[in-house]
Amino acid sequence: MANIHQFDVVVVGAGGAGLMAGLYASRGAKTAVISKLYPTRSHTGAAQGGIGAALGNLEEDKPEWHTYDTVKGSDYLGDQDAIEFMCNEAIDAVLELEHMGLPFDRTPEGRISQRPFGGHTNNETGKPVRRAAHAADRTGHMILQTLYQQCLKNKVNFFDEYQALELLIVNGKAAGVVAVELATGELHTFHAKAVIFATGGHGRIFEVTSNAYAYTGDGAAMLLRKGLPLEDMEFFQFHPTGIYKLGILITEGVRGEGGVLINGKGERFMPKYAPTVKDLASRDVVSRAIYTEIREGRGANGSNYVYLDVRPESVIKYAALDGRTNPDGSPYTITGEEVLAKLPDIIDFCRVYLGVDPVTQLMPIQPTAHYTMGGIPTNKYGEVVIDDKNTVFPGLYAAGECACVSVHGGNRLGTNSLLDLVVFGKHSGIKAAEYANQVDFQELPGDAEAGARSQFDTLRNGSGKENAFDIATEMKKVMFDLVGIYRNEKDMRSAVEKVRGLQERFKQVRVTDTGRIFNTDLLNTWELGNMLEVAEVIAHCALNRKESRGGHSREDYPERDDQNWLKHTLAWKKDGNVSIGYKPVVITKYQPKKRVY
Amino acid sequence: MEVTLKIFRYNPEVDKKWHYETYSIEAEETDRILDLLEKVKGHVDGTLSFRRSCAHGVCGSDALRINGRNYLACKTLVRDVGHKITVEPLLGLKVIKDLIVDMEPFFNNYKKVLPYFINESPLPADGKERLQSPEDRARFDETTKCILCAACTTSCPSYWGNESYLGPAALVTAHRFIFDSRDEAASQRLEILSETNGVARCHTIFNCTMACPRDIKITKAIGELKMAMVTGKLD
Amino acid sequence: METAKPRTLPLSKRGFNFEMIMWIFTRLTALAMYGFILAGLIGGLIVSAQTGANLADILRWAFLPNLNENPLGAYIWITILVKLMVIAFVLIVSGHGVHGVLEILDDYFAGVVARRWFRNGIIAYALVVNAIAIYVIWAS
Amino acid sequence: MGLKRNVGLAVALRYKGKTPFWSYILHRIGGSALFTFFTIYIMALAGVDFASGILGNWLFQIFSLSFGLFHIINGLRITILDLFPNLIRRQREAIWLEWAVFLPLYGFMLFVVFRSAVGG
Ligand SMILES: Cc1cc2nc3c(=O)[nH]c(=O)nc-3n(C[C@H](O)[C@H](O)[C@H](O)COP(=O)(O)OP(=O)(O)OC[C@H]3O[C@@H](n4cnc5c(N)ncnc54)[C@H](O)[C@@H]3O)c2cc1C
Ligand code: HEM
Ligand code: SF4
Ligand code: F3S
Ligand code: FES
Repeated sequence: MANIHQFDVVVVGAGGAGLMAGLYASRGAKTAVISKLYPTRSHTGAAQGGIGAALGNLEEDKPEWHTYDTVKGSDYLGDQDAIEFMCNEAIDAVLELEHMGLPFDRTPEGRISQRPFGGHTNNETGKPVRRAAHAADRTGHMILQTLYQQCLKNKVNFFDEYQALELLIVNGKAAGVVAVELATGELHTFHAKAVIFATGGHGRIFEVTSNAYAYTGDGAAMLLRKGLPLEDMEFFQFHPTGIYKLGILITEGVRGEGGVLINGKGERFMPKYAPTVKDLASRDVVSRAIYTEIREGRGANGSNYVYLDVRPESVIKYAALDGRTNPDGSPYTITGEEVLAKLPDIIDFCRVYLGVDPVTQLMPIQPTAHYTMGGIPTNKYGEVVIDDKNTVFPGLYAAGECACVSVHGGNRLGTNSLLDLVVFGKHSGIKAAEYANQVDFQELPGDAEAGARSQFDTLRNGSGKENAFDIATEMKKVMFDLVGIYRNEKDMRSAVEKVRGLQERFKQVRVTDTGRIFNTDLLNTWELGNMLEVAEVIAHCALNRKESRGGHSREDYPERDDQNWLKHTLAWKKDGNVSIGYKPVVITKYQPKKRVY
Repeated sequence: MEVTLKIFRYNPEVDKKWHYETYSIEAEETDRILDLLEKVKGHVDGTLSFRRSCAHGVCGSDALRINGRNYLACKTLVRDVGHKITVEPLLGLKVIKDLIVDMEPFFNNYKKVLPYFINESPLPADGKERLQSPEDRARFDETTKCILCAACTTSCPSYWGNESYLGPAALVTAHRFIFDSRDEAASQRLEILSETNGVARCHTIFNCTMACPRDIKITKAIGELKMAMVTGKLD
Repeated sequence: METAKPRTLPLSKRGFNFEMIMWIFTRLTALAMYGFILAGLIGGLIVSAQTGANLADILRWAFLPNLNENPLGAYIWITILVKLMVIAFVLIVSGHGVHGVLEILDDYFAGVVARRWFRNGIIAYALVVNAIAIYVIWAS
Repeated sequence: MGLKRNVGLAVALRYKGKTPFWSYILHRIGGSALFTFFTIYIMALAGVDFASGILGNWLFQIFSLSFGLFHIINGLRITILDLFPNLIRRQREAIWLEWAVFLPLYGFMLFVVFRSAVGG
């Protein structure tokens, strides 16, 4: 076929991680970035609250504190060497973004402004620290735009609206990817020496989610199909504050600015669960607290939601109770206009989707599926590693939400994902270019596109007895209800079974659109296949881990069990079954201890 | 409750001309138009094609003409537009299939205004951030909100009349950089904008401002650009 | 921190080309025409005070002065002044209007060649019309 | 590739932007009308009979003067908003004000033209 492109490095995905990788790789090697969405439509653009770095612009802060908070936040499952690496790089990473023109909010001195975020503390006092560098409540949008703009400036080659379908492996080395050009339906082979995956997460497998339609786990599934493992897939983050029913995210920044959670009885309940940092405890803790309130009958209107309150009078009242002060020591206050100025998008979401004005009314919220902690195992240079000895798979890299370095362990702290993208995106780009300059192209097989074509053919030739939309709806419900915030043996067994059943039914699906041009029917169905595969792995790994840690909390094993489970899960798909292995956690300075906020 | 959804359909591989298809579906007042499109695609006709991703108005994928005016389908609820809903692709760009239009001309115009931060001066000696006062930062805050959805450009009669006009979205991006006190290429950008296809083609029609789902006061931003060219003042 | 110094670009660096000159010219001539209309009205009022004309006539003189029927033709300096004013008015109106037409054409025709010809044509037209107008007005 | 659809005036006018799009169209027509009027007027001055004929036609007068009047008033709004972009946030009020000025003047103008057309 004619559509063969040759590049030293191919980056799949153009979100924060992909663009950063593309930018750095293209400085050293001929690079292409392919993305199924226009780059500016990647999900990084949805990130609201901020990017974490111990700049110390408003109060004392140090990378060591950031490291410790992240380790603690991860419930000691994060690899401490990687975490330390990331937190040390954080300061330069944020400054680099500023130098690229990112319009951060400013302090009166003209420096980058920072706000408190869940789980980020001053290690000496235990009080929340201002660490999240932000640009209003659209920090991710600004990062995405800025990186895309810098890529344009540096003339990075983009293939927009090309969806990768299959990773090519030749002689045990990555050799490129096959992608479909959405506008024509034609397959293209990208022949490369190094491939970087930056395809984002898979939060769309859950019913209530803050994630984009595009979050279907393509990257993870593509690797799984090639017999490569995924790491820590049982760890999925539920964000405490999603808009009721819709799941649209209300950033933690709202609580950072002083917002509090209120149950159906009008009581503030977080002090019960996290006496020191209260509403700014880490996300798993707050999500569970909300669920506990709901279960014990204190949901709003007897239903399954609670309220988030950022009305200025409440903020001032509770800030006074908490003894919160401004940097100069005066009591913390806020006005309606300030709320509007600091959280414009949040206010807009509430007005549009709920008809509620947060400056004068309460926001109904419920935990929402949010972030994929697990993913493609990599080391801190973004190189994909495939076993318990961290053996590197030559030529293959991953960064961003699809990767598991692992810096987030059992639970990611807010603001650490954007940081992860920038730091590991950069290093994977550098490494990939370095590698590509040392090796030769692998020879491609005669028909490189055969695999991708046959995947499509299967979807086109099903019996048509089943409807993909129904299968998707059911999967989302099963995953949210049975493998959600609270988990137990019985539910998860039934989830594994049900997902298997859905996979069987999926074989009966037939795509109705037979055309080539923009066949979104075909691609959405293909994505559903990915989601089912990822969902199965998640359910399996979750069932397998018999303890509670971070985002994974089991009613039947409510305690963390460092004796048996202080280890990463690796999961392979072999002959249609999920097989599980383990990998030790890297512990350097911080010995596991009980996690209290 | 039932709504009638009239959707513009065009399949390039079969049709010579476009047509409309009408569907009646169950919906709630608080459903997004995007939800309705998903329902039609999921249950009635899988071939219906449209773009979407974030589903809450921040990615800019699904700008469409709904009841005769540009909106984001995911940020428009049934209660905003009533029970008889017509959905059509954006005007002024070629239709590739159904509701999907060719975005290339739009992004090409965007790329013409040097849409990236330019400052070749040495960094501050301490290696830290370039300082910027909160006031200087606020000066261009509004135009940083753009998500490149194209709702503005495809509602602009001047753009309909002539697609070589850069269009409001590109001008918004130019504004974002020209009024950033840290950027150094304002003059190059103004020269680009002052050409015949630049701001001169804007006749203050306001369609763009009304269409912008991010509430950017686009006409005002363009007005500021014009005055900057005349007076040279950038603050 | 101190807010950064006001940033002002020199004339050569702000993209102040034909297009933008004509843009501001259009606005300024618009204001100038208002000035002339006011001047015309006031002039008309003065005339009416001397000739006892009615409102309709005032407006006619103000907007469609017929120089041959100038009721104050006796004062030569007034005739010259009125002529000069009318010439200035005509020049401004033709500048404004002629460029306006070019603007409309530019809106719908984007070809480089087409635009060049329109521009040339419009300039030629303006020269001819203005020449005729000045001659007629002066000679009348 | 793709289907090209030209956006003609009919489609454009059906765009429900809730904006002063009509003002823009009327302004265009008004500008063109004034331009035509101006051209013919100069020709008439130069003694072209046929031009004076058109100029004397009251239908032509009504046409060009009514659109012209709109152009003049709308032009003032545009000029002010253009020179002070900060005022653009008041643009809705500007439109109301504009019509409030235009309609009485327009009525008065019709009165004058009719009177001179009928009564000489
Ligand atoms: C609502 C919300 C708020 C958040 N707020 C914060 C915050 O305040 N702070 C923080 O640190 N983190 C936050 N996060 C998390 C963070 O934004 C994401 O984890 C991060 O942006 C992921 O970036 P990425 O580059 O890995 O993926 P993305 O930006 O999603 O990019 C994925 C890219 O891969 C492409 N792609 C996917 N599949 C394919 C395929 N098959 N072929 C080709 N291309 C493909 C897509 O087109 C896209 O370009 C938030 C997340 C959400 C959802
Ligand atoms: C006081 C009187 C007038 C005022 C205030 C005025 C104002 C304006 C303004 C502000 C514009 C710019 C519109 C834009 O760019 O969107 C304009 C355009 C125009 N004017 Fe005038 N004008 C006046 C008189 C005239 C006269 C007498 C003529 C005819 C000779 C004329 C012909 C035009 C034309 C043809 C255009 C271009 C139309 C367009 O771009 O839509 N104007 N006018
Ligand atoms: S300015 Fe507004 S309407 Fe235009 S592209 Fe940007 S967000 Fe969309
Ligand atoms: S609609 Fe078009 S003409 Fe100008 S004000 Fe907006 S760009
Ligand atoms: S789907 Fe992202 S803006 Fe509508």
